[in-house]
Amino acid sequence: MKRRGLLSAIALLALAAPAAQAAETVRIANVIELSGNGATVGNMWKNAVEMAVEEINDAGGILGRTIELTHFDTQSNPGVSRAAVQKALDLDPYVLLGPIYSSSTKVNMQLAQQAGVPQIVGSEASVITEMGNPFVFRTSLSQAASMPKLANYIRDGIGAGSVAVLWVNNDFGRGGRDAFVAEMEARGIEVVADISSEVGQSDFAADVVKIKQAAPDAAFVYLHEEESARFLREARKQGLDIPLIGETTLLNQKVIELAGEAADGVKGHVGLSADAPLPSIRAFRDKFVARYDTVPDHNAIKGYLAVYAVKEITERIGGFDRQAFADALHCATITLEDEPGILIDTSWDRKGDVDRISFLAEVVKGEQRIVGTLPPLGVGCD
Amino acid sequence: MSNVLQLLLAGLATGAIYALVAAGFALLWQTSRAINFAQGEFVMLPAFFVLAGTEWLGLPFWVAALLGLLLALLLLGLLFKRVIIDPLLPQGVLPVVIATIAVGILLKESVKEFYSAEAQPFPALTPGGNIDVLGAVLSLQDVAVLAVAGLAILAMQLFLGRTRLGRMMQATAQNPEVAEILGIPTRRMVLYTFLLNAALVTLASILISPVYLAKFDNGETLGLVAFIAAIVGGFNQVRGAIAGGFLVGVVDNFGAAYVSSDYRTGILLLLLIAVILLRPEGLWGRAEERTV
Amino acid sequence: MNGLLEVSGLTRRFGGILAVDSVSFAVAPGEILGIIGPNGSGKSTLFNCILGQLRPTAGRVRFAGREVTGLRPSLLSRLGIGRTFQLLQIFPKLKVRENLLAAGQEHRGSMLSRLFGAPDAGLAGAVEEMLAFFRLAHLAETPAGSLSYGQQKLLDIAMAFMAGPRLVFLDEPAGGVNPAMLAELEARLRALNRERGATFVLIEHNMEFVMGLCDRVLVMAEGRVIAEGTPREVRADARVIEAYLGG
Amino acid sequence: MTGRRLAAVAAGLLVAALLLLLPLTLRPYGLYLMSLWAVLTIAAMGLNLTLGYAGQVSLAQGAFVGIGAYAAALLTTAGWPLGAGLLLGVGLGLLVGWLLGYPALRVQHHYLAFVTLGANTLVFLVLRNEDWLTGGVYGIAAIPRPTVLGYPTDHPLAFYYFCLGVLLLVGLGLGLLLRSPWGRAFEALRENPVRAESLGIDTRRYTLLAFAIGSAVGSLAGAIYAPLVQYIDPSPFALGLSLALLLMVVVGGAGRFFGPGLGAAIAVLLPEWLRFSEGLYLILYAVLVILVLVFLPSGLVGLADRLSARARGEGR
Amino acid sequence: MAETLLRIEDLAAGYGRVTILRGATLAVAAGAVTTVIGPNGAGKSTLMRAIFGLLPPRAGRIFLAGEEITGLGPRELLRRGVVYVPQGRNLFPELTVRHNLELGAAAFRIPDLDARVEAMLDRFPLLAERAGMQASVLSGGEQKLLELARALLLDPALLLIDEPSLGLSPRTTAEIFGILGGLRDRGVAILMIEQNARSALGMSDFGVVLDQGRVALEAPAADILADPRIGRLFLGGGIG
Repeated sequence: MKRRGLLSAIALLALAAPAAQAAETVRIANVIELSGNGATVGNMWKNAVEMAVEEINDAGGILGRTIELTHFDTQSNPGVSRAAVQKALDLDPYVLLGPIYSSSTKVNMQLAQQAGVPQIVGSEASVITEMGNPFVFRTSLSQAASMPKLANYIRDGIGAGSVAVLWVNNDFGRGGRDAFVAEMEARGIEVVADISSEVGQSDFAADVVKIKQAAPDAAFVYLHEEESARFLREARKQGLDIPLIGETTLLNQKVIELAGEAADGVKGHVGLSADAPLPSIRAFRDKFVARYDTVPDHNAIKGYLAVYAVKEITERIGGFDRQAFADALHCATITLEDEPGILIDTSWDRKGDVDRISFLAEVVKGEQRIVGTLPPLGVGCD
Repeated sequence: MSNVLQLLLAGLATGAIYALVAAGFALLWQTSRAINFAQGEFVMLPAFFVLAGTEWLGLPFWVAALLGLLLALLLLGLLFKRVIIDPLLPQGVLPVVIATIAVGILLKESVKEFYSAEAQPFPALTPGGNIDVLGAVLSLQDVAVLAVAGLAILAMQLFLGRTRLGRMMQATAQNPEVAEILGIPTRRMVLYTFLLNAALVTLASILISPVYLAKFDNGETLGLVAFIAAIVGGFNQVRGAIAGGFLVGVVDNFGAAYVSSDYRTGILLLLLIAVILLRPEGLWGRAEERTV
Repeated sequence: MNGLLEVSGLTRRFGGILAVDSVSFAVAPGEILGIIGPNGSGKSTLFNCILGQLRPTAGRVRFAGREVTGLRPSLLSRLGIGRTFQLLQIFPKLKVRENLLAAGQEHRGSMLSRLFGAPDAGLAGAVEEMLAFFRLAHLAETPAGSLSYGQQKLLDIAMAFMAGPRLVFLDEPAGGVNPAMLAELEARLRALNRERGATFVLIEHNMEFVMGLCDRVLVMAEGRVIAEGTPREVRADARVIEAYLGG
Repeated sequence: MTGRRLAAVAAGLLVAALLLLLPLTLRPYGLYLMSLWAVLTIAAMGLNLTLGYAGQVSLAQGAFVGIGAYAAALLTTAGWPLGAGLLLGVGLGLLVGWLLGYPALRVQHHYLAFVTLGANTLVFLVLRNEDWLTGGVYGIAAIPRPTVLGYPTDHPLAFYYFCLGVLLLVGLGLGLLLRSPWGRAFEALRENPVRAESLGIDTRRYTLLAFAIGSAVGSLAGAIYAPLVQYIDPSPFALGLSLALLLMVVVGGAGRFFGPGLGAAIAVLLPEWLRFSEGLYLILYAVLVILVLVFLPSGLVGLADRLSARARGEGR
Repeated sequence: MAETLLRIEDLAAGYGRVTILRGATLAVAAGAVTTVIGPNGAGKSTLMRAIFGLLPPRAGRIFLAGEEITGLGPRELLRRGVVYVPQGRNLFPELTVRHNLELGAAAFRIPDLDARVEAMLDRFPLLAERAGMQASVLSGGEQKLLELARALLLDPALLLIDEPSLGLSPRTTAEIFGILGGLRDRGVAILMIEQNARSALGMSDFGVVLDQGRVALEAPAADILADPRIGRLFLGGGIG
């Protein structure tokens, strides 16, 4: 029983760590996937965020205040992410960054909303900006925004009259699949096979057989990186010779590395890419490689521009008022002229969704090539 | 038709791996009444031994594979028996179940922490390329998996049935008390089955990782499916477990293709529950004598 | 004979072997019946068939005029048939008092009343009585597992009596009990029989114990009853000696 | 004897004071952890009844937490009070737990572990796939917190006291249950089922009851978990939670009344203590489980008993 | 009395809290058959298991040809020429008859093991006919025969055999006893436990009566057979 008392005493020490905040700093809390399945994407984001913060601090901070950055690990687990956001909010931050996993964001965004803290996330699931939360903002196109672009490409670029959809059965995959199927219906393209697969699924023989049986003109593949690689290998093996179309993940460098030559020929739509033919992105890429010795992915770009968006908007409102920040970021447009750190001209709408140009890409000989640039949807605020 | 054949062949290739893992599982049960809930993680781990050998130490693949086998024999065979099973088995089956669950978590999290949380590409055993079997496609890797796993199962059966040592191990499994009376060093025989299991999971690991990539959480599904295979086939007979492995591989593929991909895992689980309730000794198992 | 228990034509087959072959007998109230026989003569199988552990292949068991063939042990217990086991069976981690309470609780009140603890008050008297009768009172709050073997044996029998059974089957009550304790055990059983009219059926290998305690003895060999009578009669029966000494 | 009782009362008062007063000093994150501890303790107490007291292994407790959470989430988001969700969750837990008990009448030990493990995954698949009812992978958001006796519990501190209150009620109820003849019958079932049956204890019925009640308590925990996190989807209720709950029971001490509370405290707080070695905590936790199994079969509560017994022995 | 091969002094053994053998003293003569009889629970099988090192003795000592073997395990005893055939069925049902036979010596480095197996099969043609079949198909008597043959593979000096007649027909029992008699004639000492007291003592040289864990009588077999107290032993009243 004595032991229990001791436990609680330790608990007290662990839980009640107050944070004194110096007057000349502004705190940004980064709640992100540092371990678990999402460690790769989370660390890309984290590294880029750190790089941006350092640059800004070196240049005098935001409105003269130094950014104090604290990281919290979600362990890629929604429950933990909620605890992490709670812990981050206990520090009374100006803005929250992250997380990337949609399932985590959905669990914790309510907390930030209740605390009135703006939260800039890396998630793509459509539902996040559809719950009427005035404090949540994206850094990348939502599924609702990217699927129309992809659908147009399938209709106009590929000329497909029928498609198969293979998706991973979690909120990411399901969200993408739902948005995609709606766009197909709108364009009169028939979805002839609608196949779910498990997270961590290893054997895709049955899935490929089902696609072959349906004989579509193209297949849309919306899986996580490893499962994408496993699928591509099986598809290559069974000689599935229709265009395989994907979103950002399918064309990711990791997939190319894991799938090898089976990834060649995969086409799709990419929201952000370190290979984008823009001088600002190229410069960012070089800086990142110099500092971390790896090529940044789209998650790095998202984290980097999130920090610069905080700087730009704060300077526009001229103070550190969270409500004013959230109001100002809605319907804001930040161009490279306003702030070069934004890397690519970006607009936010009333719901917190972003709009910007995006790219068509293809995997050629183990490399992602940008083959076209798509204009913004231009929905914005009016 | 070629689709059916395709599913069958793919199911058999995966099933061959399950059979290896399930056979080791059944061996452990037979000789020591030890249930290994970490068997899936046992399959996941050796691939990382090999990767550590090639990536960190710069060893050639085959040397690294040998090193992986040695480490597996040591850690997953000897140490596992001495540290986990020997002290806990006298307390009953349940503590062993719980302890091996903990071992599974330990292995999984250790790989994640000390190697990587990401899936890793793993060197293939064969050159890329496919062969055509009556309209169905088999990759050379699949052929290699089937051939190597088949040979390993055959070799194991020959070893158990045709060598004196193998028969002593069988005797220990079938009736340890009598084996003891005949002077068979039963404790050493039990240790050998742990080593054999370690060798089987290493082989499975090296066969499966080129296709499925090496990842810390691969064991979750693999272990579950191997359990199902062992129980459905027959827990107390290596032959039953092997047959169960192939059956489960095939059922999984056909179930996903023709029944439901949403409930893909559910189909296997229902099969498992049905077998446990209706024929607990397994489809090809031997009914264990029960004393009242 | 007006039987409390009537067994007729009870048969149990294992594969091709008749372990129990058409056994019939009756037990009168207040009687102590011993069942003896060489190893493998079918005594334990007979017990198991009567007591619901094994389903008989053929035959019937009637208890107090009611057919009880193949009923589950818990039902038999609630009808008034108690038993002990060959290797003693207690609840080692429960206290002695809790063992006795557990043994009596299902015989009083309804399932729901048990949830609210109703039977325990009613059982308190019976528990104290058993503790006193078997001289275990000083151990009432001790976990049963830490009692001596002999004390556990007494507890085992006390548990069988907690429900106030009309008939108790004892499977090798003297097995493993040291000679000093054996006398105590015999005295307790005899007292239960004389003072409370308890009826016993027992399997036992210790012949002195059987001959001293039983009113009547049934001899089994190869699944059949080969002799029946008072201990004196049975002891003098040439067939019985043959059965034990073999051909 | 009186000295021991005095020590127990003092320790109890200390714990009660900590549980009541410590939270006043905590920020929302600490309160969240304490609330989570209360919820997990309830779920583990249910499993402790099934596993620790009645000796029936279940690897499906996480699924029952899920059933309770969904029942509460669906009803409260549809405008019903949480009480209705609690009732529905507990009712479903009783029913499904009772059904899950049937395999235990046929098979035991590892077979039972596999059956319940399979059942857990089946429940997960239903929660995920039947999205007409459960919202599927999208989950259920904006789960309101209850108003208890006129007091809203939106504030973390209020909700913590609500959780603590439920924990106390559940603890009281289970404590009474375990001291009743039912509890004795459960223990008899664990200790020696054959003997229990021969004494008139209907082992079939008590086995089913042990599953039903233990599972229903798990569902009750789930029904509080839903308003605690305010958003649920199927993923937390997969096998991992069941395994975690099992380990909590074992580490704390299976069949010990205070075992689950201690086990849950370690599971919740260990990652906090181990912040210096981020990510290592699961590894250390697994090692701790193995050490407890090998060296302390009665869990940490058993260790505390042993230590206090030794201290008294030396004092004399 | 012939030369003593095995001597047991004041041996006690049991299981758990129960002591079954409570200080037994007896001797087994070389080249002779000694049969132990006694009521159930007298400690006969416990005696044999304690001799063969399967149960740790709680007291007492055991000597083989003058050398102390107390507490040695089966492997050491087998090396010293002691073999044990327990009661009941002790084969490996899924192995063939030949392989079951071979396991009688497989655990020891014996260069001519194959030849010994062949020789043993020659000696028991009934087994040779079934050499390739699974042991589970043998009849009860054939199984006992195979167990006996397996025990002989190591050329034992002392055979411990527990209830060979259990579950066998009288004719088969007689055959097994015949084989045991033949072994004795070849110089193998046999310590046997039997329920079939009369026929066992009939073929034995010496008899030992065990009662309540102690030796009640040790005498030439014929004397015991003729003793009228034997019937009482089994039916109560003891012997002393």
